[in-house]
Amino acid sequence: MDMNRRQFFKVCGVGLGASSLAALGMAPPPAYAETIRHFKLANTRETRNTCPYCSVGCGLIMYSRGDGAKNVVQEIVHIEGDADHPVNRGTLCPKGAGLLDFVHSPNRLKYPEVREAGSNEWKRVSWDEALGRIATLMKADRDANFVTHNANGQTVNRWLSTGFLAASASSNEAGYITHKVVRSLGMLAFDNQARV
Amino acid sequence: MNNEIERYTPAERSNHWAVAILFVLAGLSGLALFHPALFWLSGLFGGGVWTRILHPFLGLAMFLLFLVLAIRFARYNHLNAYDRQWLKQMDDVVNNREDRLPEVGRYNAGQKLLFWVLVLCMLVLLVSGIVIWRQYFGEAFGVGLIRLAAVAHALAAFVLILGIIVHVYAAIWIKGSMGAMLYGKVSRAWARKHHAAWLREIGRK
Amino acid sequence: MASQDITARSATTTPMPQVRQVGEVAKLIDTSKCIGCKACQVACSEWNELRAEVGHNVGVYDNPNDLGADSWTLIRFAEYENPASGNLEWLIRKDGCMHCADPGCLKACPSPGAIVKYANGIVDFNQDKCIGCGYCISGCPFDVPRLSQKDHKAYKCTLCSDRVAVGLEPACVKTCPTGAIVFGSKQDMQMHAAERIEDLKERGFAQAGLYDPAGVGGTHVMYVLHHADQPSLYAGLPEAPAISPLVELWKGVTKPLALLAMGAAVLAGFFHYVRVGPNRVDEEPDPGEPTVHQVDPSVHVVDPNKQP
Amino acid sequence: MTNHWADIQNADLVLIMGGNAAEAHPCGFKWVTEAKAHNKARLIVVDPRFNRSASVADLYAPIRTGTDIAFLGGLINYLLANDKIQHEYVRNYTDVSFVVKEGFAFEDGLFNGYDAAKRSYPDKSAWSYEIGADGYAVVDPSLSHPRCVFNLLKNHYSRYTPELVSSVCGTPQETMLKVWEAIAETSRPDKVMTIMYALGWTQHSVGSQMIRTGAMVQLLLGNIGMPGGGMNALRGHSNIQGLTDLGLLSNLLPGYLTLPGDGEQDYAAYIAKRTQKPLRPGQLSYWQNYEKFHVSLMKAWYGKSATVENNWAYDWLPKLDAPGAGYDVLKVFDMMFQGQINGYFCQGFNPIAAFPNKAKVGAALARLKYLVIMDPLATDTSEFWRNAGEFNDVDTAAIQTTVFRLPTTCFAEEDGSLVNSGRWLQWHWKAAEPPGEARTDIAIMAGLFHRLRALYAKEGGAFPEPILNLDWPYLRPDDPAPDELAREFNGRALADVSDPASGAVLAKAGEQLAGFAQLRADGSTASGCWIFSGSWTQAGNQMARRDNADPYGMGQTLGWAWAWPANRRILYNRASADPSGQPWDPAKKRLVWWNGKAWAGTDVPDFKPDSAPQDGMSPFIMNPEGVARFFALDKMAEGPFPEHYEPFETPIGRNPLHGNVQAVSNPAARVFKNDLELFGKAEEFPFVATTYRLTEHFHYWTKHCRLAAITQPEQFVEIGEALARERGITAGDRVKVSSNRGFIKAVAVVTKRLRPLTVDGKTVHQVGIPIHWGFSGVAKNGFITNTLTPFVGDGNTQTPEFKSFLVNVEKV
Repeated sequence: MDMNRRQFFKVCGVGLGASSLAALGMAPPPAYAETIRHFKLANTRETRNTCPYCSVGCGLIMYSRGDGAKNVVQEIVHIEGDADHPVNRGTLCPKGAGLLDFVHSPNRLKYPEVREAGSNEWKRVSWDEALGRIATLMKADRDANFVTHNANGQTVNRWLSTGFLAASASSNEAGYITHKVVRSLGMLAFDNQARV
Repeated sequence: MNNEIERYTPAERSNHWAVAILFVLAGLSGLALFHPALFWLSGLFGGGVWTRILHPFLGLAMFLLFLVLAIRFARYNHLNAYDRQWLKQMDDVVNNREDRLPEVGRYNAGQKLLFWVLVLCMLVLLVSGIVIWRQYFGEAFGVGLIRLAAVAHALAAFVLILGIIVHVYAAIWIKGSMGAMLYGKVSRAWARKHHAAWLREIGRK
Repeated sequence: MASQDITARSATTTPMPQVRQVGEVAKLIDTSKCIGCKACQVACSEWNELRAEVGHNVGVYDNPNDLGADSWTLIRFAEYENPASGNLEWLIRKDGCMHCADPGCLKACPSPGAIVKYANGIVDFNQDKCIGCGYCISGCPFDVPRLSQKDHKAYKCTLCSDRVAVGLEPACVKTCPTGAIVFGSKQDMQMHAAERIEDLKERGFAQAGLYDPAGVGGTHVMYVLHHADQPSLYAGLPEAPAISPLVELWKGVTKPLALLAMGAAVLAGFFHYVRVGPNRVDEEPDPGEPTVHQVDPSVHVVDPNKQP
Repeated sequence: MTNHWADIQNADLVLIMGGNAAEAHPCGFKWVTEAKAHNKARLIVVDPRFNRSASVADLYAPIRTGTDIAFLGGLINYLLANDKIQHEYVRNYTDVSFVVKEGFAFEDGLFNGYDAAKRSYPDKSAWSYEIGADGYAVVDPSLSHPRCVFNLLKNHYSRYTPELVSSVCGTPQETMLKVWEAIAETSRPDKVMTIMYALGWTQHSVGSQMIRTGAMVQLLLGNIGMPGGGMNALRGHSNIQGLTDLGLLSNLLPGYLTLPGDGEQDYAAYIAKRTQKPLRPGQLSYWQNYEKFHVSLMKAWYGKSATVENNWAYDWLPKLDAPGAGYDVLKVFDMMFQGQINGYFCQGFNPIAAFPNKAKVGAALARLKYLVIMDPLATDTSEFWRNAGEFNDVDTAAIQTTVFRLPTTCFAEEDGSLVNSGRWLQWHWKAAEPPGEARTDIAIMAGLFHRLRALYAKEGGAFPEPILNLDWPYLRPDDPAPDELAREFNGRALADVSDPASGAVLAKAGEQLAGFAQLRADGSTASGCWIFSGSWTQAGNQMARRDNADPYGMGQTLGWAWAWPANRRILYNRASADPSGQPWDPAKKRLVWWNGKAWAGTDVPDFKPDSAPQDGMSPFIMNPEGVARFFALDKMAEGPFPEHYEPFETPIGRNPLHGNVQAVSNPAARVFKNDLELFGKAEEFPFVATTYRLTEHFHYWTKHCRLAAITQPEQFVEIGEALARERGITAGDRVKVSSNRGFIKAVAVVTKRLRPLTVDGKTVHQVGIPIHWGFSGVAKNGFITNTLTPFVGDGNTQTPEFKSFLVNVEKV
């Protein structure tokens, strides 16, 4: 494959021409595709909430996919601060900014489970079975250990052998009904996170 | 008596052309990244990403084969006093007045110089290429060194390409050279004209 | 998205639209208000849907330990004993892309359109066009872009160009609990910084100042520093950042010159051929040689006109 | 908080001590940076560690953990000695002029009446005011009476000299004086300091008294009731304020009403004890309304079954035998450890990680018959029986506890209200369905209750009356709606409620009440939590209000959500005005004032709205004396004036204030015999340790969240450079930290921010130990930090001493 003069001229000419034209800015015009990513919250549904972590009580806006139509399962896709909120004014701390990963944590519990005495595993049970068994255990313990009168014969009506540790982030409504139920049972070993 | 002399063995020729092909591929892929005006060359390699992926491997392969080639030819490429005289008469060289030049051995001084330039460029390209090869060595070097290597790589490539342009042109210009590398043989007349000392030397053997 | 005109584009030699007068934006990071809470880090990752690996603690608060393809911003902590006041200072800086007016990454990038600069000052990477060479990393005076090991594409802070495009502030700005990160027009941010600097001076930081380095044409992410005379105290913030001269050499005027040189070499050969012509071996038989003559095949092929 | 988050912007000086607001409450801390930026405020941080709050402070002072009473006691001494008090405020609004009973004494570290065997003060009768012939407390406005509170106070703290305080706290004297000097400046009526504290004060064996000392400083400076002032407890959890307000504690009922003790068999006496008559003429003594709140509560709980005949179901309330807090968690876990507890419920709580001495807590749980976990997340406690190697080395097969784990919704999946630290009740809305079969806590409690009620109805059993008669009017009995419950705790009229003066009907039967002023003791109203009354009125859900208008520019936003009590944003705000009813600083600190006819202002007045200044009613209307107390009467377990006691694990082994061995540490703390033996000594455990949380994590929840795990992936401890050198430790090494109760291993963060202090002539190193890791989660697994902490609590709150104990540190 030897090159003859004509071929040689051709190769040189095309190469040189192309490169110099290109260098002078005559390259074929590139298509400028839209580079900005789409704004991901367009058409999501906004719900107001309060951060469940510390007691600053920052306002949140939760954005969920779906418009609430019957055939859509809403899923929260983004959470950010509520700019109208007079305390946090839209800001969130690192925990609050990462709330999405709390909502979608792989370690969220999904089903009632029981670990039987001595067992090394969880067994999934139905709500009915779980609540039924717990109620039976509670009643047995209450009936056996309820104290109506103390040694001095004073009316005391207390149940000390079962205790209840209430939450720190559950709502007032949950707390209120918890208190109502727990006290009606006569429980005194009742506490919450305020203590620690 | 056979009028033809073997100048390159089949192995040498294969080696040379393998390096040449890899040079073209590495060169084109490198040029695609060298200047925006040549980015279209990346299309030859399946796009920018493939160009980025292939280029270092092409370069590495080129280097390894070149290394073999260089080892084969290194002993013919020692410069001597005749070579210096040859270089001084560059004007005679370019104007085809070979009769005025000192007698040339297997390679003339220009070829020898080119050989060493190629060796140097290849080494620089290899070392600097590894330094800027992000996919495998991204964490290994500091940014200062990487920047230096990028410049060195571009510079060495530039020099190499210039050298090869000269080399290719010389092959076109000096009739008979192309055949030497294609078929391995040259005529005695060709040898006497361009490499008289070499002809005498093989005659003695 | 008028405010998102592209005014510079990597590996592109033609001019970009320049006619519309788009105001520049800037993010101002006030290190004197920053408590290093990392909300910006988390908000950035949450918004951009990034989840870095859960790493290790290497003996410092900085986690992850470095910027990454999936960690676009990072709080860096430095403990400094001020020799003048005798006080310990915990200097905390949010690291990330500075969105330079003269972006080194864009200069270094060989892939057309993989890096763009918008008229509002945002420098953004387009991973579709990124070829993964990592030149942007070498080009950056602040050591910001990172290549992903997953897809070998370069990533960095986008200044939330998707949020800014619809009139929102970047995610880190929105979340910052103490107002250490603020966002607005570059001019407003400079004015805000001036107020902050005055306050800092009044609190005894005589060298307080704004970090908006001229070496890169100014930045669209600026810092208020208590010690503006010593930016390197803040976990190695460059004192006088500029695109490295090596990068300028590599990506500057030398490139077209080199192209021209190569073209010139080819031309030189061409004209030499035209003027001097090929170097041919004489056809006379070798004196004292056998009479059988074999034509030099190369000559035979190259110049058929000379054939008898 | 007496004040609220956004109000911090009005401060001239912010003191963060016993807390680390920047770390634990960054979005609230914003208002500190706002005060600095826009009010030229200064920030002072006093803390064992140079922490994130200190990083933006104008002045930082190191202190040995557990010695804050000494620091603040010294400050009180400094203020009194240098006459840096807000005289008019102190004289008019506090008890300085009150004369204390004869017999009150303080000697050798103990107040009078101490019983060493009981480790308490059983007889506190002398800790009270001298009562005059007119039935009122005796006062001496000239402050010359030797037993007037002012002189007792002065005398008590005269021992807290700068030299002594510096030697106890390890704070360099020069730095300490700079801090005191800056604080003293706010004694000017137009200068206000706020104190922000949190568990850094609470979690000591003398935590309550530390807080009291802080409050006393604020009273001397005239900073309580002021905008930008107050004592601001930064509550830890999103609704711990609300759950405390709702009385979910052993000894409480909703709205800080209290359970009767065994001795209170008589309902009338129970009420009488809680409705104290004013101790000075013209005072309001608001608790005189106690019975209205109590009866309304019993009507909310027992409906028609609570009648005047059965004393509003008085006997259906359990009575407390244990003194003080009763069955607090330390007590209950000690009982559990002794095998006296059979069943236990953990609703959104992780005690094995959250309580001290994990070994004891784990052993206690293993003695339960059944344990019920309700949580959105897989807590460590729910798996206390799982062997997790050295993190939880237990014999699973030997643990006979049946554990039920019930999945609950998280905040995003339910409607409801939370109370923030500023006492704002804020409503939130559900955004998605919970995962799997998770249910709300409300549905779980209702489901349990119904099964129990059905069992009692069918089989009978012990004392079934309160269970069978509990009022349950909800539309869906198995899943009461949050708004039904919210309406119930607000309260409604059961019969027409009318104004006793005019006879006008205020609320018709069945209507929601407008506020607790409408509650009645005759059974005509029901309200589940009187202080929340006003949160869901006839006008609707006040907690859901979203008007953030701030007409006075002081951040009060009265139209946003709803604050208890009565939508009041700053407690004791009457004290922001001088005795004549005008703001102390009319230019910048206007909160409430007397407009000639009534109290008005930027906030809801915390006062009788029509009581003119000349009537002489004092601002602290909840107290029978009408004024704030320096002298705590018999309300505190350790005595009326805070005194410095060493942590139970003290690095110096003595109390530099007095030689009495009984008074080294809090003589009235909550401590159990078997735990006393587990306290370590400085010879074996030479370093002072303190535990805390980090801004990147929330307790033991966020180790389940990837984004949080990324920002702080692995357990570490912080040690100073000097200690690291001494022990051959470099940053990133693994170290073993051990106390007398166990050990943890973690990565060492070596820092300049923890420096050795000179205490009592000795060099004391402090070690910082964050708490967030455990044996499950997305973050790297680690040890439970509370393996190390001592099982001892404050004498009043029973809060464990997580903040100060002794450890040893070795390189692994």
